[in-house]
Parts: sequence; structure tokens; C-alpha cells
Amino acid sequence: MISNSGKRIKTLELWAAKIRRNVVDICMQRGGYAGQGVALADVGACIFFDEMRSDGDGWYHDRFINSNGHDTIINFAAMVEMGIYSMEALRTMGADGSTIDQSPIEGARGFEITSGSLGTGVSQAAGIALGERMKGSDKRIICLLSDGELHEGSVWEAFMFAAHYRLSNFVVIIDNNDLGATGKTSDVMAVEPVRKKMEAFGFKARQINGNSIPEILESFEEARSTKDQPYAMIADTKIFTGIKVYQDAIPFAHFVGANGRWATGFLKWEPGWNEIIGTIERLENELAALDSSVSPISCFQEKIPIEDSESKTFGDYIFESTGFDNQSTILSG
Amino acid sequence: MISNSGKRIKTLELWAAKIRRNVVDICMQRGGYAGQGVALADVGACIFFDEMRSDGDGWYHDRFINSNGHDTIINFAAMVEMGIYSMEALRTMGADGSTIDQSPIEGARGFEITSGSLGTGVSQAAGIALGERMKGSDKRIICLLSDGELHEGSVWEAFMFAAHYRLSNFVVIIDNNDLGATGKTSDVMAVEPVRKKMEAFGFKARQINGNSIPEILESFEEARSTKDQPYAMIADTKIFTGIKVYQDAIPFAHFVGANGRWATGFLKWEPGWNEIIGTIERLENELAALDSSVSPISCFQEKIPIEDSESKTFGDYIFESTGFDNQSTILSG
Amino acid sequence: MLLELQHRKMVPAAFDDISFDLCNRRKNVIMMSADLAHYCDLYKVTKDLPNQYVEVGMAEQNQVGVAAGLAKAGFIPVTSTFGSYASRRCFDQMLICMGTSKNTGICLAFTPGISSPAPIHHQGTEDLGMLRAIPHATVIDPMDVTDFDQALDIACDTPGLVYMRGHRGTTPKWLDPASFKFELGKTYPLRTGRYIGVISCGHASQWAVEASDILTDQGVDHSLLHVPTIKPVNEQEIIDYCFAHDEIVTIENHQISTGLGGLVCEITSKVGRAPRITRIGVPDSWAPGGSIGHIRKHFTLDPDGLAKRIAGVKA
Amino acid sequence: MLLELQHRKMVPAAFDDISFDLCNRRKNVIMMSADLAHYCDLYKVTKDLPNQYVEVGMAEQNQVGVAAGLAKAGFIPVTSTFGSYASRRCFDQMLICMGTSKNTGICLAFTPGISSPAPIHHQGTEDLGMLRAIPHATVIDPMDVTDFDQALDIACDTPGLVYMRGHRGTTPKWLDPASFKFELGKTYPLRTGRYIGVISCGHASQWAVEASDILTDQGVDHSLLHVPTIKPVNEQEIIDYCFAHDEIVTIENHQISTGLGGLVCEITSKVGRAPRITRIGVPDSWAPGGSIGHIRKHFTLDPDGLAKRIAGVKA
Ligand SMILES: Cc1ncc(C[n+]2csc(CCOP(=O)(O)OP(=O)(O)O)c2C)c(N)n1
Ligand SMILES: Cc1ncc(C[n+]2csc(CCOP(=O)(O)OP(=O)(O)O)c2C)c(N)n1
Ligand SMILES: [Mg+2]
Ligand SMILES: [Mg+2]
Repeated sequence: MISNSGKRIKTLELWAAKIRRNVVDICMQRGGYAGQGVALADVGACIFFDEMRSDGDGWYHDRFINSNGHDTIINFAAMVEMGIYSMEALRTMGADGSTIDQSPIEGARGFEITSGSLGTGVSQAAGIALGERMKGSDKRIICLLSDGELHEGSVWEAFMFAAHYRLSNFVVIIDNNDLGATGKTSDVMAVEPVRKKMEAFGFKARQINGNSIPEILESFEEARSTKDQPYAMIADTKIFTGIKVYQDAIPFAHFVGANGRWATGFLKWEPGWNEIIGTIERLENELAALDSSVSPISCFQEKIPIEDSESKTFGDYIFESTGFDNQSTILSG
Repeated sequence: MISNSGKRIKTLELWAAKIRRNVVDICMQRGGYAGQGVALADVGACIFFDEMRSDGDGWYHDRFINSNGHDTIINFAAMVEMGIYSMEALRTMGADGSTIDQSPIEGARGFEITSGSLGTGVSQAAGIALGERMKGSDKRIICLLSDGELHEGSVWEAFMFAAHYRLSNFVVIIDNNDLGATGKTSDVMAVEPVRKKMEAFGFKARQINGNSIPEILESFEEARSTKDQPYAMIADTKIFTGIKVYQDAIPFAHFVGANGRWATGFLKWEPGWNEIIGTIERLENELAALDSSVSPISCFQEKIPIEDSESKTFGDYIFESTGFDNQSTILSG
Repeated sequence: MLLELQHRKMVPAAFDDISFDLCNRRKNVIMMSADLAHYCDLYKVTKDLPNQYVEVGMAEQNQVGVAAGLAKAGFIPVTSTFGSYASRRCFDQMLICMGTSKNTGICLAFTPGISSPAPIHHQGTEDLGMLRAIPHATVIDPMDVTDFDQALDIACDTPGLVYMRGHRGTTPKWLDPASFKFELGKTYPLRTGRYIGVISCGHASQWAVEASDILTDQGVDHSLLHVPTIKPVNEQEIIDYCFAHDEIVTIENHQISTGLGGLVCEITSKVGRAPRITRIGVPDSWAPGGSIGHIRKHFTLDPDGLAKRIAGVKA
Repeated sequence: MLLELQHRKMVPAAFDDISFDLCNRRKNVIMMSADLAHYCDLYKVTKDLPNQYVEVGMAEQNQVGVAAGLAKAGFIPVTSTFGSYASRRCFDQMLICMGTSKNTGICLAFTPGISSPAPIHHQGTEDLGMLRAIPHATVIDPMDVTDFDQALDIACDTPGLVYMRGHRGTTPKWLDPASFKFELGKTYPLRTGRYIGVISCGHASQWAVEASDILTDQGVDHSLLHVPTIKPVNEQEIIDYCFAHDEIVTIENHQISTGLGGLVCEITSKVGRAPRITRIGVPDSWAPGGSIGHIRKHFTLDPDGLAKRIAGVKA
């Protein structure tokens, strides 16, 4: 792992900027969860390009479960940089016949669970964490969930379980963006004080600025050194952080529609696009000025070739091998 | 309400002893949740014979929802003293054809919800609390639940909701008996620290000895004076508290079977029966020695005549009036 | 009953008006949502009738439980969320808290079946079967604004659990409010004919009408029966209808097992020697995401494809 | 296939041995419970194989989610709880976390249908219909220790969600392990005859055998078909069986809608002009509590009552 230097942080800022760019690129096509994706870019960069260890074979040793389906736009945006998906493919997200789901189904490239029915990912991630420990593996399991998912009782079942089993290989990151589908979480159904809740549920917890890469890295470090307890990183974010013109334009938007339509107005995509391109250029220049002998990301130094940028669609990759053809008239039900 | 005198407490101790006796009587017939019922007698006595206000018409102004189905044995045992059920009827509990369910179905006399599918009562109680407030009523809603029900995520949804809506007319009592169906709650799935959890979820909370009537009364008083928040009384209990010979005999038993069979042995009913009868006699004597000019229980001074000790059975009282006969061949589905 | 083609229209955000009107007429109705109010077209009630609106956040189990509690405090609660969550996420609560109660409790399931653009997790294609297995429950799948509106009003006077699929977004108004009167359990012939009898409910009744327009042009002898109430249903009407045709086709926005098709098979099998029944819907597989047009096409549920399949049973 | 009367026996706490044996043979199997291990006869695994046992407390949703996670870590999880909670309390999790996965995830539903002594809240009489509507799911309702044991083993090699009803307590061993070989989808003729064809699954196959013993004595011409796999089922076998009889009776420990009876009606209706089908089970009503004998009697599912009803279809 790269030392906690200015270079490490600057590198992650660059990855985050690229994630933001890719998120905007995807959403410009036919709408998407732009505000969340942009705001989660720093967390995403730290997960994909710093915290998770390589398996030496083009993927990770550690496991990342993004419980909130639509927040997986950051997974897609990061995987573009890793060469797992092409931007071309991702630009079809939401189009009829596209193989790219806004909330991916288990088995889609880079995704381990079917997301989209919110609140169901945390239990699965906790189960993976327990399973890995039972196998004697040192894999760490990171689960990102949204503040809206805290409304779902099942996540509290999972938290209680993780604490009871002392899953110290388990980190949950809560995207505390005070945003639900229909308004501010604090209005819709308040979840604060989240840190107190997590602590009472047996987690070591820290509430951080989810857009401060140093704070995220520090929190991950604390997570790794936490014994006998699962860990909760409560990442306070605000939608569109990192692209100022969008943030100024949109105080609240769950989904930004095609052509920039959102709940109460229209967003012009271009200014934000230009802003993030500018940010990337600036960061690249700043990085070049630093000592560049250290490869920026140990895990993904070189892009992995895109073998099959079209991930299979549901129904194709599900149950190819059951032996039963459920469509036939002979075996069905 | 009777002042917080020695007499008040002694009276409630007597009611509690009678609840214990009735619980044992029921369970002696063909088994039952004796340990929980005996231990909850003090809480039950305070709810039924002190805290809840009369509606002046043989029932209560306030509303009590017992979320845990089998813990309703205390409701039955209390209602015998109020003349709502006869012991004769209750002794059929669990018998084929009995109209007395171990976990009552909505509409059974004295019960407002269908219990038994654990964790579903708290949301309903919270809904009632909100509804009563919307109507401008000053009714208070008390909901008793078990520590096992804290495993169910849905109760945390309900807690979050109650706090968000600032339901100060809502009191939950958690029977914190460290007992689940298969072992100690702390082994099966630990729930502590319960008080911290409830506070983090927005409740004013107090952890008390659930077998101390003064502590229960004090806690209810605190609940009534709590503004803008729901209230949680965390009642630490231990099964069979109040009947020493049983408690010495059984450290753990979810259900005591017919003939006193429990998980790892047999219980002799008689010694405990004799003990509780002795307790009742002692308390009656002690009460008689006190000034008896104050009627012990304002709400139920005289027993209400048992009109129909057989409550209707499910299916009878459900949907008599839908207009559709679902059994007919004409209208069904 | 069906409006003439030129009078059929599309109504935007119909439920916004339906719910607002309902709440104005019945002051004991409480509209609820699990953080999807705007996505189910609930705006006016939330803004202008805040005393008749209860938001619970994304907690579907609690929504149903709180609703049952509100019912026990004298209100008529109407929960709302997407069909996938309305059915799968809180089924025990529906059965226990509402299904065993005499109090009216209404659960609305929006974007039902395959009518959500997001696959699997947002699509609920098992709900009609789940719900009709609950004793005494009422299950309604309206086809358009007209019967949705009327059925919701009647639901408010129906004891116990009422599960109803909703319509969101721009929704057809194809049934004539002047001549269509919703009654629980009643079935509605929309077109008459003799050879192929087409039975449908919900969105699929729209699809059936579209296909029927084509079949009528082609002179294919068929009739249409709209069955908005899945439970309780007038069995004799279904039996009479089925035995009056040579072939029966059922169409539903649902898996072809356990739902409307299953219901019709169960009812006719009671008599025996019934005509063949071809069940059309989601054929035991996951639906894709995308526009409803795309998804329908995927399953050959588009007007042309459907017309061909219906005509094809005559072979 | 059926053991002779004198060899039929009752096996106490069969699942304790079945689970212990399974875990010893397959070290990647994890038995799970939601605070009901002992009430589902899980003792030995919990005590002697703690590394193959995961307790989650009374949290059925989390049980299924954690199970799906264990599967993603390479294990074969087997969840257990009562049928009412196994189906109604965590249906979305089953469908989403297990139903869309290629990993094997097995959910066991004990005291299924009306076989719980506590009414409504502890009885799950809708599960077979719910589960068979999930694309690609496997749904099994074994009749005794023999097919339960064999089916569970095969479930461990079946990808995706496998929902199976369990047997707890003292359970019959009526199928001969020497001649009975469980195969997914296969149907098993237990008695041959021509006039009345009786199709059953699960506990109801025991009931059917009991009634059949009486009918055989009475010389009533009938046959028995045991259908342990509700999904996927060999439809041709069902069709051949039904059309070879004059009357069909289905018996199930389930609501008479959406389950086995519904399945048989759907399959035969595909062909058309099938014999009458009389569906026996829980007739769209709540069951009482009490002993299973009492509950069966309530619904005329006791041996004598059932025999009369079966014979009665000949009228
Ligand atoms: C179980 C479930 N209920 C409801 C929904 C519909 N829904 C999608 S996103 C959302 C809430 C969004 O808020 P949050 O979860 O905090 O995500 P954010 O947009 O902030 O990333 C809801 C209610 C869902 N997907 N799953
Ligand atoms: C939803 C649900 N899951 C499982 C059960 C089975 N069950 C009955 S009691 C119980 C746990 C008992 O512990 P607790 O709830 O603390 O009650 P106590 O016996 O201590 O009063 C369980 C798991 C149930 N009744 N409902
Ligand atoms: Mg949010
Ligand atoms: Mg307990």
C-alpha cells in the first residue's frame, strides 16, 4: 500500500474525479442517480483504489458489497477506470435492451448481490464476513449502504448479528446524505444520531466527512485495527459534492432525468461536465509535479483488457445450469 | 389514582400474586408459558390495576397492546380478576376445541391485535398511538414486548417511527428476561445494551427491576411526564420471580409442558402452587391490617359479571359481515 | 362499457386526484407512504391535507403495522408503495395485522407486475397469487382510472385486508364511468364473441383490448371478460363464460402461475371437461427492465404479438 | 414403494439425525436457525458440530440474507424456522438474495401448513403457491422421513433457491428407502386404480394413504400419486395420470388455492377437457389450533372423513 502521503491522497482525488466524470457521463445519456454518485466518488475511490487488496489476478482479495442498488453507479464508474466496463456500454444504462442495470443483478460483472430491493445487502455482506472468517480467510468485507436503508428493520437485524458474532472483518459505510426518495431523510424519517445507534448496536463507529479522502483513509485504518467488533464509517455527504455548479443548482434530487430534468427544475449538464474535466486536468498536472516513481495504484497498474464489455443480462446468467428448462411444457410449474 | 402509599404497593403486590396464581393454574392443566407469566405478574398488575385509566364502562380508557403472544397469559390472568374471563374457561387453554388461544387472535375478548407472529405488535401499537393523538384523544398506549422481539427488525422500524412522530403517549415495556425460545438471549443473539439502543432510537428510557412494583410505578410516572418523546421501560425480569420453588428448580424454560415437563427435567407444580397461595394469604392479612377505607382499585372495584366467558373463536368473529361467503361455490377464489 | 376509441384518453398522475378527492370526501381516510409518495403520484394530499397523510420512511413492514394501528384507532388507512415491496416485503404483516382484522386496511401496489422499468427487485409478479391465498382477503386489479377510482372507494367500505394494484403515471381511461359500475366480485364482458374467450385483469385488460382491436379488424371470433376482482370472484360468471367458448385465454400482468390464470383453471376444473385454457403473462422467468413497451415485446405481450397468440389458439 | 403396513414406523425427531448425518457427510453445509433450533429438532448439530451451525436469533429476514452471504462464501446454507415465518416473513429476501443466485440456498419450513398447534400466526398455508411463482425456484413438500432425507441431500446439489417443507417431531417412515429414489420433478404412484385419481404432496400424502387404506377395504376404485416436487414438476406425468382417470382429487396441507391443486388445474387446463378436479385442503379459511388430529377433523381431513369425501366424488 502506498504510504499516507500527499501523493496517495492526490492520486485518490484524481480517481474520485474520474469517477465523478464517468457518473456524469452515464447520467447525461438518459438520466440517473447523478447526485449520489458524484458525492460518493471519494468513498468509491478509496474503496476501489486504496483499501481493497488485489487478488493478483485482476480482481480484489477483499469483497465490496454495495447494498444500495442505484449507488452502484460508483462501482460502474470505478470499473471503467479498471477496464472492466467500457464507457460505451455504460452509456446504455437504462436503455431498452441494455445489459447494464441501474441496480445490478447478482452475477453482473463486478457485482456479488442482486441490489435494488433496499436493505437486503447488509445481511448478505455480514453472512459473507462470517463465512470468510469460518474459512480462516483474512478477507475484509466492506458494505456500503444508504441512510434510507437505515429505515429498513432488516439492516438492524444484520447489525445486531454482526456485533454478536464480533465480525471484525466487517466494515459498513453509511452514506449519510440526508436524502431519501421523496425528501430529506430528516423529514421523511429521521435516522440521527446514527453514530449512537451504531455504537449501541455494538459497532465501533466514526462519523466523518465523506468527501474528505484523508478522513476516509483514517477511518479505514481504524477499521482495520478494530478488534472483536464490526466497524461503521458514517460518511456524511451532500449530493453533488465535487461538482460545484451542480450542487449550487440542485439542493435536492433523488434522480436527475434525461435532459437534466429533476424534481423542481432543469439542470444543464455541460457546465458541470466542464468543471469536472477541469478538475481532472488540474489534478493530473499536480500529480505530474510530484515524484511519479511510485505507481499510483498497486492493484490496477495497468488496465485490464475488456474481454466482454457487455455483461450478460438476467435470465441468461441465472440458472444456465439447473438442468431444468423451465420454459418447456414438460418440466414447469 | 391511589396515592403512592404502602397500601397502593401492597395492593398491587396482591394483584400480582393473584396473577401468578392464575398463571400457574392455567399452566398446570396442559402446560404453558409459566415462567414468563409469573415473572411478568408485577408489570401486569401495575398495568391493569394501576396505570390504565377506566373508561367508566367496564374497560379501559388507555390501551394496552401485548405484542408477544404467549406473554398474554398475564392479560388472561388479570382479566380473571376483573371478571372478564372465568378460570374455568382459561383452564381449557391449548385444548382441542378451546376458544382460549395461547396467543390470542384479534377480537378475542380483551385483545386488540392478533399476536403470536412476534414483532408485529409494536408497529400496530405505535399506529394506535399516532391515531389517538390525531383524534385529539388523551389516551395513553402501552405496548409490552419481549427481548426476543428485539431481534425482529420490524420493531426497530416501529421505534424509529415512534420517535420521529414524537409519540409521547406511547410507552413500550421491554420484558428483558434474557430468555429466548432456545436459550439465553445473550447467547442466542445478544440485545444489550438495550437502554442505549432505545435512547439512540429517540426514546426516553429507564432500565428497572421488573419485579419491583415501586420501580415500575415510578417509571410509569416518568413516562407520563415525558414530553415530545416516546418512553421505554426496560423491565429486567427473571423467569418465575415471585415463586421461589419454581425459580430454584428451573433456570431456563421457554415452555413448561403438561405434567411439569420442561427442557431438561420435571417440575412439581404443587409446591409452587402452595407457595403462591401462601403469599396471597399473607398479603391479604397485611392489607387488612392497613386502613381499608380506600377502595383498592378505582377502576375495577366490583367484578364485572362474566357475560360470555367463552370468547368466540377465530373465523367466527372474523368477517361475519363481509357479505361474501367465501365457502360458497359461487363466490370464492 | 368500453369507451369508443375516440373517447378513450390518457390521464396523467390520476392517483393524485383520486387520492385527493377520496380524502376530501372521507375525512377518516389516511394516505400513507414508505418514502415513495411522489413516485406513486401522491402530491396534493401530502401538501394540502397533511392531517390525512402519514409517511413512514422506507419501512414497508412498519407501514402495514402502523396502518393496522391507525385502523384500530378508527381511521381507514391506505398504504402505498411499489408492488414488489407491497407484497413481498410485508406479507406476514398484511396477513396478521390486517388479514385477521375486521377493520378496513387497504394496501396499494403501484407499478405492479412488469410495469416497473427496473427488473426483478422492482417488479412484483407473484402478488395476486400470494394475496388470494389469504382467507377472506379482497384482491383487486383494476384496468384503468375508472375502475381504480371506483374500486378504491368501495374498498373503504370493505372490512379486512384489501390489496389493490394501483396505476401511476399517465394512465388510460378506457372504461366509461357513465356505464361502468364497479362491484366486488363482478366480471365485466367488454366484447362479445363465441370461439375464443379472453379473460384478463389489471393492466393486462388494456393489453387485451389492444389485441382485441386488431383481432376484430381481422375478423377473429373472440370475446373479452375483464375480471377486476381477483378475490372474491363470482365463480358462476367465470364458469358460464368459459363453457360458452371453445378456447379460453387468460392474460395477466403476473406470473402465469397462481394468479388470474390459476384462478380460472381452479374454478373451471371444479366442473370438469372445460375448454383448454392458455395462460398468457410472465412465463416463469424474470422480466427484463426497460420501457413497458420493451418488456411487453420481450414476452410477446405487445398488441400485435398478443393478437397473434390469441388467434393462434384456434389452430 | 410404500412399506407394508407392518413395516411402517414412526421416527422420533428424525431431522436431528438427518441434519447431523448431512453435516457429517458434507462439511460445507451450515445449518441455521432463527431461535427455533430445538423446536425444529436440531440438537446434535448445535452441540457437536458448532462450526456447522449458525444461530441468528428471531430474525427471519436476516437469516435468509446471512444464508445467502454464507453461500457466497462457498457454503451450503440450510435455514430453518416454522413454515409461517419461513415463507411470509422473509419472502423478498428469499426471492432476491437466493432466488436470483446460482448458489444453493435451502430454506426449510417446519410445522408447515396446519401442522402447528397454534392457529393463524404459526400456520403457513400459502407457501407452496408463493414459492412456485418464483422463477427457477425449487419447491419440495416431502411426505415422510424417507423422501425428506433424500430430497434434502439432492437440494444441496441444486442451484438457487430450494424451499422445502420439513418434518419435525415423531414422523412417519412409510416410503421404502430400498425402492424409493427421490428425483426432482418426478411423481410417484403409490397405489394403482382407475376411477378416482388422488394427487397429494407432503403431509397430505400421509393423509391420502390413510384414506386409501380405508377406500381399499371398501373396494373403491382409486389410485394415489405422490408429488413431492411442486416445482419443477414433470407436467407430462401429471397430464398422463389425470387423463387416465375419471375423477381427480388433490389433497394438500395448504390452502386449496395456488398450491398443489392449483398446479394440477393449471397443467391439465393446458390440454383441455380434463376430468373434474376436486381440491381438498384448507378451504379459504383460517384453521383452528390444537392437535393435528383435531385440526384435520375440523376440515374433514381425518382418515374416515377424507375417505368419504374421496369416494363421494363418484356421485
Ligand atoms: C425495499 C425498497 N423499498 C423502496 C424502494 C424504493 N426506493 C428507491 S431509492 C429509495 C430511497 C432513497 O434514499 P436512500 O436509500 O438514502 O438512497 P440515496 O438516494 O440517498 O442514495 C426508495 C424508497 C426500494 N428500492 N426498495
Ligand atoms: C416471527 C416469529 N418467529 C419465531 C417465533 C417462534 N418463537 C416463539 S417464542 C420465541 C422466542 C421467545 O423469546 P422471547 O420473545 O424473548 O419471549 P419470552 O419467552 O422470553 O417471553 C420464538 C422464536 C414466533 N412466534 N414468531
Ligand atoms: Mg440517502
Ligand atoms: Mg425473552
